[in-house]
Amino acid sequence: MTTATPSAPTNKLGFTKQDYVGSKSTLCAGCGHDSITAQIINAAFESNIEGHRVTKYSGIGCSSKTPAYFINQGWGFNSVHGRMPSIATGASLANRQLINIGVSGDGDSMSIGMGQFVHAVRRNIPMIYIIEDNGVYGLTKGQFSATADKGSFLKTGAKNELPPIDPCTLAIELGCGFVARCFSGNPKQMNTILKAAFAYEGTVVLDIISPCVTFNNHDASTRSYKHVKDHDFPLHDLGFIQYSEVEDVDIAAGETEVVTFPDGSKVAIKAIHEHYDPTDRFGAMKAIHESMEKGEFLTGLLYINPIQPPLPQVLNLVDEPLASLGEDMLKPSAAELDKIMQSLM
Amino acid sequence: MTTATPSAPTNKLGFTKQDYVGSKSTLCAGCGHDSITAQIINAAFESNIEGHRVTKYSGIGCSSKTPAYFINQGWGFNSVHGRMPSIATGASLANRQLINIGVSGDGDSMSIGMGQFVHAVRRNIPMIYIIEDNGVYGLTKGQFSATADKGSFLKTGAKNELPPIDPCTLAIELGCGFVARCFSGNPKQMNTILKAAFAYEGTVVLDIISPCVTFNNHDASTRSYKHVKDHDFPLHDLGFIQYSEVEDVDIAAGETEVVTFPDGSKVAIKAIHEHYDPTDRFGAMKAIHESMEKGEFLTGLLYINPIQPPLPQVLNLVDEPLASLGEDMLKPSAAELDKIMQSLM
Amino acid sequence: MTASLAAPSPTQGAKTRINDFSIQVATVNGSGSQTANTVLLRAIFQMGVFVSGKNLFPSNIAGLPTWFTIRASAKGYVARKASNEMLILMNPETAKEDIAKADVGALVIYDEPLQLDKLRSDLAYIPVPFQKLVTASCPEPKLHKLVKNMIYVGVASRLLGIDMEEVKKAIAKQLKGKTKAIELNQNACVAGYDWAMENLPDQDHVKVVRDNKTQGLIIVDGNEACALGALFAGVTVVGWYPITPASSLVETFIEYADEYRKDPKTGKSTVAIVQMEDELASAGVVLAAGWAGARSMTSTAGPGVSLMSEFIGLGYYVEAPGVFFNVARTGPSTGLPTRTQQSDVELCAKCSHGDTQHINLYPGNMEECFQFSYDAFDLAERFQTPIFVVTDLDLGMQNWSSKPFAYPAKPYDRGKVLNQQQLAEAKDWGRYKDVDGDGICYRSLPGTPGGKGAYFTRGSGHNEYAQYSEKPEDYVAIVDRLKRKYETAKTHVPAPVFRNLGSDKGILAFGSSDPAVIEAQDVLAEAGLKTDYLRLRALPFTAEVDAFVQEKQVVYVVEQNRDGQMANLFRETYPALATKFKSVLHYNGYAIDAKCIVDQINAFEQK
Amino acid sequence: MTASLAAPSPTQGAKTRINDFSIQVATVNGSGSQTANTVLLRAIFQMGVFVSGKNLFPSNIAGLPTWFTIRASAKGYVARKASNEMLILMNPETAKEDIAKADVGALVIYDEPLQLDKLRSDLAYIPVPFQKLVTASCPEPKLHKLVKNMIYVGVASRLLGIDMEEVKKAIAKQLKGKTKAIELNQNACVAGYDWAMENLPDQDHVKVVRDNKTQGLIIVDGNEACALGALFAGVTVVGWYPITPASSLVETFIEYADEYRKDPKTGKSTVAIVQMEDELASAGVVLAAGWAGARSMTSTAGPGVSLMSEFIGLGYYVEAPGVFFNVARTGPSTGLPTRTQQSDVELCAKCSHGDTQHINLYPGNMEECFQFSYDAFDLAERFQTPIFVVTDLDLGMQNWSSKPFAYPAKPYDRGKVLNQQQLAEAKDWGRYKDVDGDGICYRSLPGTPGGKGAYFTRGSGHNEYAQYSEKPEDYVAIVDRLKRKYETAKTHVPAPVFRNLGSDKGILAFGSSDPAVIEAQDVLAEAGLKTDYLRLRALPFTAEVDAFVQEKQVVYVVEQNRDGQMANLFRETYPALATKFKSVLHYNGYAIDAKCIVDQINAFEQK
Ligand SMILES: Cc1ncc(C[n+]2csc(CCOP(=O)(O)OP(=O)(O)O)c2C)c(N)n1
Ligand SMILES: Cc1ncc(C[n+]2csc(CCOP(=O)(O)OP(=O)(O)O)c2C)c(N)n1
Ligand code: SF4
Ligand code: SF4
Ligand SMILES: [Mg+2]
Ligand SMILES: [Mg+2]
Repeated sequence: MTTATPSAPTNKLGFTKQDYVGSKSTLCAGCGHDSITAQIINAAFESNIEGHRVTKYSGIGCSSKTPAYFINQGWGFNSVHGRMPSIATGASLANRQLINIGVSGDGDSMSIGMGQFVHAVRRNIPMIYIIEDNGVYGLTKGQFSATADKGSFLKTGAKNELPPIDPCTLAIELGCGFVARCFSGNPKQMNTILKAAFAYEGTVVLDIISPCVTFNNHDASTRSYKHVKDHDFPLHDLGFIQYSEVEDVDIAAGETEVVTFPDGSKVAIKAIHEHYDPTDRFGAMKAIHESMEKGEFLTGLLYINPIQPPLPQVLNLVDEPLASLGEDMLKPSAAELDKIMQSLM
Repeated sequence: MTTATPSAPTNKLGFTKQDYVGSKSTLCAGCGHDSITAQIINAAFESNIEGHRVTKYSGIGCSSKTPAYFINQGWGFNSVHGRMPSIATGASLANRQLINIGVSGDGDSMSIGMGQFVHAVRRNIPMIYIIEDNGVYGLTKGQFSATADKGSFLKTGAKNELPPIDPCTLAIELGCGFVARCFSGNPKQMNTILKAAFAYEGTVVLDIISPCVTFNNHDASTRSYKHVKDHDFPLHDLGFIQYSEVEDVDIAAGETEVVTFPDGSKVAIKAIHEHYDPTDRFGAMKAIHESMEKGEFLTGLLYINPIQPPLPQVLNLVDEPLASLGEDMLKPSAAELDKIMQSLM
Repeated sequence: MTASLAAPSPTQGAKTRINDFSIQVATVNGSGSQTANTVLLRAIFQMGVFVSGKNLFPSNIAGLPTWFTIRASAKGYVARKASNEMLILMNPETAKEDIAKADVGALVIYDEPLQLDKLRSDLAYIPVPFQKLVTASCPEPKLHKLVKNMIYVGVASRLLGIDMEEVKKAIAKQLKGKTKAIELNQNACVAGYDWAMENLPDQDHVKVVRDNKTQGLIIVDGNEACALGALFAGVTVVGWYPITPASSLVETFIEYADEYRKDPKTGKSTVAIVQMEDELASAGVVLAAGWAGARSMTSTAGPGVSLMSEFIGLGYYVEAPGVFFNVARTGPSTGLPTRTQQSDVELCAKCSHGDTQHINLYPGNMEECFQFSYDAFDLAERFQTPIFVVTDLDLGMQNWSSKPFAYPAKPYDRGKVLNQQQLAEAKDWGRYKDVDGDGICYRSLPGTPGGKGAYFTRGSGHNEYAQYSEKPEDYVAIVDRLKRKYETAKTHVPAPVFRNLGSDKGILAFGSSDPAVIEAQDVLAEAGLKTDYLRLRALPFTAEVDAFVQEKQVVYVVEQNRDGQMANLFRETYPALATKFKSVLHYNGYAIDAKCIVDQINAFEQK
Repeated sequence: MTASLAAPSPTQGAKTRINDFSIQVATVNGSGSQTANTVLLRAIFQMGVFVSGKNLFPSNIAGLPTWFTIRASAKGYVARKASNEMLILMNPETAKEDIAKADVGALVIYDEPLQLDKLRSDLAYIPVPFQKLVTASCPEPKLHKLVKNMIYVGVASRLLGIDMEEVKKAIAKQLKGKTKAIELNQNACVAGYDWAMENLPDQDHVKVVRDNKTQGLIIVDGNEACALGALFAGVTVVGWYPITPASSLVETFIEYADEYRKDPKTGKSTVAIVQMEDELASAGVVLAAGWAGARSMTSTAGPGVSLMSEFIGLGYYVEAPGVFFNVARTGPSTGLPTRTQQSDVELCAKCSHGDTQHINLYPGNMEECFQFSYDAFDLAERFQTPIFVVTDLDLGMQNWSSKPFAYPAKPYDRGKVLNQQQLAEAKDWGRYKDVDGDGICYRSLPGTPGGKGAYFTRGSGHNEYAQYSEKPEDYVAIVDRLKRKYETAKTHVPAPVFRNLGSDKGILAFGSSDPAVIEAQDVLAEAGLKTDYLRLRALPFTAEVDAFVQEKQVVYVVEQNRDGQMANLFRETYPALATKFKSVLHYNGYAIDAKCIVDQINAFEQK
């Protein structure tokens, strides 16, 4: 069952953490997405997830490559750009015993994939829907995505003049029952929330701020951006400096921490306060929006209210996976065909 | 200029109301969409709109046919299903002097067209975006749309188990600066709001509850639906009874009126209270959601806050229509080509 | 009134057309005339006469002109016939034009106030006081509009000599169980019949005479037949989006699933049916469900296929099964959504960017709609690829008589799927390894326990072990194998069927063109031109197709599109024979008729 | 160290390859090697030698293997060459494999610690102590990684005999204006050069000798050339969505527009560029902007074209202009996004459901990328239809030398647009009336004052007056006219170009295959097989194409896809000649090379 050293700690299923890893990442060194991968591995291990029941879906993007980097015992489906939700829908209906993890990017989900995002949430597909949110299109070399902050700059100097779409408030508006935001540099919080997500039945929307060290400076303050620009060595065309991983932070409830990346960019991360009520829908929306206007990312479990049953339940499907039903369960009898033919005569 | 009788009243431009009509409607008699068409004609006439500057865009559906039924002096583009917003985007950029009216259905905009709806709002395309909202797909014979109320029934007896998407709260969440809801049976309110919409610069999202007399019973109360079903003559396959138009109502501020359609279905329409503050974003969202949970449709100007400039302004386009710029403005000189070639040597 | 029938008619003295005529009914849609027309059709059918119906309806819901054509044919010809012997004109808006287009000598039943009898002198007019009759026969004024149509059924039945008992039975059949409706409609019908009996002389232009041709046959449309095929094939996941003329395929399936796809023990459903937000999402559901081991399908039309293009290419390249019904309509773009065409041939054959080739099934009648729909799920799982079942509006939405469907006893072919034990025993398994040399690899299903068989599916470059690869040799190995797989399909898809009259001149057609071709063959043969007819039933072309095109001197490729799309596929597949293929085309949105085929073949022959 | 060069090498004594060799550099992407490689290429170019570069990069951002090939050719052959005379191996991950694939006798420059010299004895090894050199030459440790690559430029320059001044100039050119970067890179380069001078003996395997072939030429990639074409064509609305390899087309356009498309008076922009949410939305923007009178465009690749399919059909049927660049990559599905292919031929020719035919332009070099992009806007407005300009990753993203572009003096052709006055004077104007008999109708633009010319555009059935119609005759009239319009295009699209050596054997190719075909022609001719070569530049086929395929005995259709897609179009267009077309294919994702063409043609000839 386990290929690691016999002394490695195992979980209740007898698996070591090594049993939850995937192939080697091909992302840039220091990419926030890799930190998320690490926490998915940890949370799955700690939550005693049966690897073979895990299915991993994604669209296209750097983020969408990551399902190859965790839980090799599960099946993966890296599909087409923006259509991960429909892939998750089809597979989760075919086999309701699967544990569905969807990984997408802000471009993948908030631009081309907006329609599918909205409708997956509406249908309450049983899945953890992770948006690895860096405000840019990493894989196509750094164009703005729809979550880019208004007024933020690209490396090329281009300025984003459009307001961002927030996946979290949007999900709450759409009636999602589990909405959280994390920061890839805060593994502790991510771990807790991922474990909660594994325990949840319907759609979990998890927006994880995950800086693209190569293309997005993602500055809260223009000053700091200028600083970088003025003081840094101008890079080669495609060249960049291999950043070491951002140092992990652990932000106490209610506190704000300004995290600086090696390239000098800064993001303000605020953990929700202990008194924050994640069951108050409009209170949550207001707090998140207001926080965002201050240039902060409110993180934590933002909203929870599991009112809507997940889709397989709404459809009143049999308990066995549809995929494994035999011909006896599926094919009506000759007599039944006869009856139908009679009715058409 | 006017083809009507010389005695017909004219507006400031010298046009009669007849100058704002279109071709004959081919919708079902009594369709709510026709009442909207009538009010667009009235509001354009009363707002002294120059017909030749009007462009009308739509997707596919009964609702999307209606641009053929008003303002014949304007150009129309009945495009493909769910893609009206991108058509409006392209044309409004090509010629920023156009007055853009987009007409769509709840299926056209909230299902297949969700992505384009969201992004048109985000970009603040200068247009009146009308959703003729009947909760069903009229043109394809009555399947549920994404705005169908949870628990509502189709004629076939099928029940909708999914929660509705509300175009209004969604638009507010997305930062739309002018969001209103009307009811096709309340022409007075519709007229006022349409005139305000003509005066607005960015995207106006106008959700107009517009009952489909043929396919949607759209009951607030199950009892009333049952009543119809039990007491009514079972109709032929495709047959239905030609309903006369729903009687017009005029609902005073803060009041709720239950409107009954000829087929017995009922909809509760509530006009917003005089003290309602349409500039309070989260208050508005809360009020609308709460109202909806009570089975009411809150109507009126729900939210207004024109903070974001419309797209042509964001792009800092020249004032003249791009479409009419001459070669002199567009083609760089031979010397400039030479300079570019030098830089590539 | 009797005057009109007595009026000089050029057909007087002509031979009575017994069980061999067409009736065209012009009404307004949404007026319930579809029911009346179906009753009339069914009554003729019950008289034992071959009959077919074509509904020519507009792309709106109510208030626009609609025509319904009923063709009775003792010889069993069921194609559209361009000429009509009887007209029933209920729509004031089109009546004049309808009269103008009428064939000389036609009987014209019309609503009296329309006063059409002055328009032409070479028609036989039968004005009917519908309003008077309807008022007398129906107590509820709000139902007059609907019931009015039943009156013409009564009048026509009397004129044609249809037994009133058959008409009443047909009404009861049509309105299954709705007692009050049945009674009201039957009353109206009788009122028309009685009025005609009293007020009209007999006519000898067209007649129905009882026959025994339809004993044991069913009446069904192609969408229902396909839905039944899918039902018996055990489809378990359906992702769909409404579009004319494909919606009723899934909608009919939903009705049957309600009855036949509930677990008897728990009452729970053994099929997941989800109306998706669009066709892209439907395609995603189908492919992912197929990937996860379900039998999955969707149903759409041209615009939907265009939208699914990207996903279809994914399905082809990652090798995910799924059944895609394309009930084709008149393109391009929205085109004529309520008219028929076969103009997605090349699209479905090669849908998506890059090099792609798809298995297509082309049923040509109701039994095949049923059987091929059944087979499509086997093929999808066997070949691990998207399968297109291509019908069209004519097959899908029109009424066709058919032999009852044979029970598909053949057990499901679930294809090359390794279970837990097989995976445990497999040596060096690779998802994309061609172990058997047929281009088809062994797959595993998500959720299989045992710790073996998990793999990563991707639309990007991959090697035999499903690992990411950009190596040229890995890429070429995969796409060459896919080509081999397509070769293998030649021995698995339905072979063509033949109707050979003994000739070296071939006709090649597919799908809904079949009845028109058969009739055309007979007409040509009567005039001395014998032909052999191959009805193509699938892509890729099988050995039988090879042999036919090799041996014929000329092959007339009959199809319902402008560009000769199937002929194109033949020209590129058989370059050495390319000059043999002559296109016989029909693409105005109406169902193809025999005459247009005969005329075009004659024109070629005279060259 | 000197030892390795002295090692027995099978090429010793062989003739020195002067200005005729390939160098392959293996690095890791994101390491700045692209800059180093371009400097090396540019330095050779500045030495007056024809040179071309191919970057073989992975579909990720950083950390994966990348190869860059530089070919110098005195004869001007710029196609990829399968064999390399010099290797520069910087990537430990691929070094062993690179050595295994190396051509006998190749010079191998590598990072000393890799210890590759034990692997094969038939190569000439040049280990370089990069780490030592980099530490000595660059004070900032965090820049070592980048600067390391410049060192191999220095070493190679010394070995090849490239003038160091040219290298320094090339660095300055590449890093325009970034003083500190220029200095650092030049220092590193010199360090490599000096080290080689001191430590390596001279070699006589490959040499660069100053020539004068590149005087006055530019270096550019196809995406930039297309962007410039669009700039000069006066594009006013751009709706786009990023996708490899098409993104840089619009991104380069944005840079130029920043400078050249601001109203000098107001500083405001004369072009609207919007990054849309996806390709469907981009297509909508393009068509609507074209409809409203703008010159509009987008740039995409295969997956984007698939997604745009529905909209392309709308554009065809409603007759809205728009320019669609397809910078093709290796399909199907996501395929190999950073590799080249010509596999969207049939898709672009007939994109969308229903009967559709599109004008396609196939530029084959940088000047044509510029000129055809310019012309595409004229064609779009003249023919009121979507125009595809099809290039590929090889043309679009690789470095090509070219003559400077000629100024496109020809004034814009804005097509048949009626202004206010013309509309006032027009008698019985109908949007879809074929007044001139060429299939092209007169249109009016939204916003035109005067109360005339407004019409309703719809993707559903319409008549000549743009009114809704489901009438069969109206439908047929429109689609037949569209076919006529496509015929008209034959005299408007670019004619093919020829390179005839005087033969009845034809080669037919298009786009990026051009250099490989030219080289293949020469190789074949040297071996005694003369060929005539037609380079196709557009669909539909023009009269010159007709004549060529008529007169040749055989036509080798060279293309970069698996299924011979262009050959298919020829077989269906010229059924009488179908057997003439023989497919010469290359589809592994690498740019096509002459050898594969020569080999396949020889194989056919020997049959
Ligand atoms: C249909 C289609 N259009 C465009 C692309 C090109 N593309 C690849 S990834 C990507 C954006 C990815 O951005 P995001 O989802 O934010 O992922 P990230 O790389 O930032 O993690 C795009 C546009 C594509 N693969 N498919
Ligand atoms: C791509 C595509 N898919 C499906 C259809 C079929 N279709 C036509 S109208 C329509 C729904 C219209 O619903 P809605 O927008 O609510 O308009 P309504 O008829 O209710 O006014 C659909 C699905 C289509 N025309 N195109
Ligand atoms: S480009 Fe950005 S998002 Fe992509 S792998 Fe590199 S750091 Fe991560
Ligand atoms: S079907 Fe419904 S939405 Fe369509 S025209 Fe009729 S009433 Fe209106
Ligand atoms: Mg991103
Ligand atoms: Mg609707």
